[in-house]
Amino acid sequence: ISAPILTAGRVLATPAVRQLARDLMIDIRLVSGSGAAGRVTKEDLLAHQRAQQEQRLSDAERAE
Amino acid sequence: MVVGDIAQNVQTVIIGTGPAGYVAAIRAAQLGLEVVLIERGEVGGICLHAGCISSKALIQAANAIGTLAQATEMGVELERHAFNMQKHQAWKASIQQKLTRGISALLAANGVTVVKGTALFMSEDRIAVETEQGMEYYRFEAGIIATGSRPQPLPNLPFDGLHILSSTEALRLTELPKRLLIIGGDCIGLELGTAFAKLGTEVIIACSESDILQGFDHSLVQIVKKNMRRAGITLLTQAEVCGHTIEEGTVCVTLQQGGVEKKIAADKVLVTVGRRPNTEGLDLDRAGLSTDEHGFLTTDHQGRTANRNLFAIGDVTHGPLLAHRASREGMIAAEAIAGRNSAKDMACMPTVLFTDPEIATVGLTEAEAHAQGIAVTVGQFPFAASGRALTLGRGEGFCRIIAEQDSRVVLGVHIVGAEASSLVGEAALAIEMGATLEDISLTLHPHPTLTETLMEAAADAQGIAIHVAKRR
Amino acid sequence: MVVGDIAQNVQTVIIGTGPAGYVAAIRAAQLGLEVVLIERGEVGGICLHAGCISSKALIQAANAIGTLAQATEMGVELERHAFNMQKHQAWKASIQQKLTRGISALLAANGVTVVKGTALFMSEDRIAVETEQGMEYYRFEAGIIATGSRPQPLPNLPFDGLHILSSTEALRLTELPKRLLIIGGDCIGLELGTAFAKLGTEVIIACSESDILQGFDHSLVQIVKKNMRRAGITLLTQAEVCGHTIEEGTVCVTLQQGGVEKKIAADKVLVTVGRRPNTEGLDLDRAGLSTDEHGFLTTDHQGRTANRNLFAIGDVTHGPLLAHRASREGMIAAEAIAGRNSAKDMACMPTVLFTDPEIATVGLTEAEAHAQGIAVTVGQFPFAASGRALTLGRGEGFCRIIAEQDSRVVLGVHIVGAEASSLVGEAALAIEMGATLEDISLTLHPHPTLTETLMEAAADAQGIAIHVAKRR
Ligand SMILES: Cc1cc2nc3c(=O)[nH]c(=O)nc-3n(C[C@H](O)[C@H](O)[C@H](O)COP(=O)(O)OP(=O)(O)OC[C@H]3O[C@@H](n4cnc5c(N)ncnc54)[C@H](O)[C@@H]3O)c2cc1C
Ligand SMILES: Cc1cc2nc3c(=O)[nH]c(=O)nc-3n(C[C@H](O)[C@H](O)[C@H](O)COP(=O)(O)OP(=O)(O)OC[C@H]3O[C@@H](n4cnc5c(N)ncnc54)[C@H](O)[C@@H]3O)c2cc1C
Repeated sequence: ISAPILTAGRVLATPAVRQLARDLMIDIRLVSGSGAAGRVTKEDLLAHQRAQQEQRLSDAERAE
Repeated sequence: MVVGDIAQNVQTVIIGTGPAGYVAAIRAAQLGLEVVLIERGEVGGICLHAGCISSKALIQAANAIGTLAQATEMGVELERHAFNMQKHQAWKASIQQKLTRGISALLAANGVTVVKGTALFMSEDRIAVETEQGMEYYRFEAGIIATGSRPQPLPNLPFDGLHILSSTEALRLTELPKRLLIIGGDCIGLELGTAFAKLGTEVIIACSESDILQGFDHSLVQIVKKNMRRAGITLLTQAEVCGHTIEEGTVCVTLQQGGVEKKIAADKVLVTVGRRPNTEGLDLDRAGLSTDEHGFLTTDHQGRTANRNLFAIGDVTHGPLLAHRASREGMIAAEAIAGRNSAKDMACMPTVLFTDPEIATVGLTEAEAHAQGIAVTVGQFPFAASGRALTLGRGEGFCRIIAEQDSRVVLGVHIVGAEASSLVGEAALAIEMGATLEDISLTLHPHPTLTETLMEAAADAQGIAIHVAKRR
Repeated sequence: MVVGDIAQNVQTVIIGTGPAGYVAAIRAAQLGLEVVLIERGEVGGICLHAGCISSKALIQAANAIGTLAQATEMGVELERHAFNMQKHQAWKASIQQKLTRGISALLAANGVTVVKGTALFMSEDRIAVETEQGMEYYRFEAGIIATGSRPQPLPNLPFDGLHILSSTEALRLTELPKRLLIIGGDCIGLELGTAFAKLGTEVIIACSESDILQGFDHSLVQIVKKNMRRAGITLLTQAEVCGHTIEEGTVCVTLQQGGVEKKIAADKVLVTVGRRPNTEGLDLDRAGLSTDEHGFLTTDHQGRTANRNLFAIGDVTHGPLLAHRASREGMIAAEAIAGRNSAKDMACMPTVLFTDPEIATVGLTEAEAHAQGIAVTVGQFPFAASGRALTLGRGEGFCRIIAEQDSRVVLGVHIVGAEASSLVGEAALAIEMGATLEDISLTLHPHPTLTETLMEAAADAQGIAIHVAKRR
């Protein structure tokens, strides 16, 4: 009856951060959390996004 | 809306105005979609007219009578009381009317077109609606199936609306039954059974399982069973219905219990053995859809069915039959149709039972955590140690919290006690936020309130509760 | 404990067993400290014997009578009722006894030594305790002052315990007053006034301010005032006491209201114009301490006074006179003494008023946020639109949420309505966790419960509430 959607090894992040990850098209499972108990924060997502962009830039440079 | 040759073209068609459908309609309209919402019955669905709201009205009337007993203890002296079921129905109707009007007004304010009629599919993107004025046809860009569910009958105890009732009919009684036999030990049967018993009906509950409320933690159920006994309810477990006779307004049901036959006579029998999704008659095959063997539709994380433009939400889909699940799925489907990235990614889904006392549970039970191989820490606090609970005359029950052992992240909260339905909001937020035991125990909870039970339970799980003697 | 020449040496001495002192004692003992706890009255302090618990018992009895009126509407037919104050006192005493025994048992289980007597300071690290058996002396490594507060008298309306009462005496009445004049518009006066009015007393509340409940949001107060009027309470604002006479068991109080004199006769007068810290008679100067002009002690983020080994907690210190503040300061002081880095770093301190309906507020009000120069977004949801509130017969009130405009971080929640005292737990946790509006609105809240009001208010603040018509 009760519906535990919680599973072992879930990513800890607040509902708003989870939504932001989807909006930024980030797979939140790949983001390391800096918050308490390893919680992924909004800042972690933004940092991850920046890192991704830099990675893409340097990949593009290398390709040139 | 553009009127086409045969079918009117419309962006979004939604079938059903229960908490799934009307919420989806409002959300879709908020997001700028043009919405046609179809309903064959009354706006508001089962939830409003024969479910959550109507049952809670009856339960509250019964609780008011329960309060009288507590009031006596508190110094309030009372003379006789009686229950006028007709007056009750009038009161309930006034609430339902208020809420129905409210929803209709919201739908109108958001520009949703409501069509009265029964919908069925013509093709993958077309439906027909049988209205009083004849058939109407709509071609849609996206459709949502939110047709809900109805009571499941027992083959050898079919509903007759007079003696053998579904919950819908039981909630419409205009006279209190003298003797009520309830078949089924799920929450609907227990909620109604407890209410009728408090109102003065002699109630017998028979279920086929080894105990009522399968799936709930045993210790929560124990507290409720104690109050059921106090209310004079007889509970028969592992009892199977073999047959029945109806004579002179009395139903006599034969039950088989551990090889022994038992005959129970009652003026009404309420059968609550589950619900069945309303998916037949929709001609789903023409929309390219098929259901599972029980009639439920399978959907993805946004509510999308096998037909990419068709969504299904609420009681017609797999999952607990709960109004808040229905509404949330409605929002998510509407947002998905509007192109948003919403998803059913809830960490937990609270369940509340309006038994006596209330049960509210969210997240994992200890057993579920063990089954997933998670090592847990458990804390508990009894309502008997809460000053607020005692001054409410409601010292029974407890609040239990379950956290992952190492991280102390809260995994589940299970409350049985007064106002559990209001206390569970904090528990649900804690789980969604990824709160730890410390987050809860360090949060200042006001005194004297029942919210302290969760704080103390969280402290207890850390071995630092103030109002619990050391047990480690 | 080592018995010294004159004074026994002890690690920690705590004076007062209210929610500040006894909690500090248990926490200190949990952390391995040896604790002597001194109490001149009963274990449990004001909170248990003449405050939170006793007032809530009376309020609950009154609410039970309030429920009767709602029950009638719901279909429950009742004959006459009466209130037996003696029976009520017996019931209340049984609760107090249960809780007092509970606390004593917890203190014993934790190995705390309780000494009955009145403490005063001899020096910076020594106290004397006047017990029935004579004087006892203790030299302590750390001490905690938790001596609480007592009712503030009005110079021209001094307490006589018979006609002019403090809250303590009003709560001990064994007969319901026929006519009760309450001087003071703070929460204590309002809570008791509302309860007495519902129980059948004719209540007049006179306050010197322009309105009751100064500091609370005006719109919250309006809801409560409406129900006060319904309960037959007369409210006089900007009324100053000029004098009084007592004749044949009737007090006649002269009030000055806008230049006009008004005489009010009543059989009892309750004066609730604040409380005064119990710091006189402690010979604080010998401990190297002095109080402010009102008698309060100043402390740091851990509760430490100017004397590094002495802490002060609860009502004797600056801050709201609330039991949960007292208890939390008790924990923090105990932890500080045990060498921990605990601190009073709460983001918020909830306040609950057991008025009708209850008010629960936590965090900033709109006005406070503006005063701090914070741009805010506000959302609100009326209980009249909550199905659960309507089935409870409690459709009055609202839930308001205030968030920082850009970040959407929740800054304050203000609830007036049924079970507000239970709903505020979630709000407090939200603020402590730094939750945003989305975090709350995306958390699944069960239907039909009052927790939905917070979810909808959070959605409203984002302009996406389902059950609120668009107002933007
Ligand atoms: C007695 C009782 C008590 C309950 N208590 C609770 C509770 O406390 N908490 C809780 O969360 N849940 C409770 N539930 C469950 C809750 O009512 C359901 O989960 C909820 O109503 C499901 O919403 P829905 O929108 O999916 O379907 P429904 O509410 O069933 O609405 C479906 C709507 O679709 C319409 N419809 C169906 N087929 C068609 C068609 N072909 N054309 C047009 N219209 C159609 C129906 O007329 C109906 O109005 C209770 C249920 C019952 C029976
Ligand atoms: C009518 C009323 C209703 C209230 N309702 C609420 C409410 O709903 N919620 C809330 O949070 N707060 C409420 N309060 C306030 C709450 O009761 C106080 O904030 C709380 O009791 C403070 O706790 P304390 O431990 O600091 O002091 P106290 O509870 O006052 O305890 C101090 C103790 O110290 C003892 N003592 C004093 N001097 C000495 C001495 N020299 N030697 C030995 N012992 C001594 C006293 O006998 C007493 O037992 C209410 C108060 C009143 C009066």
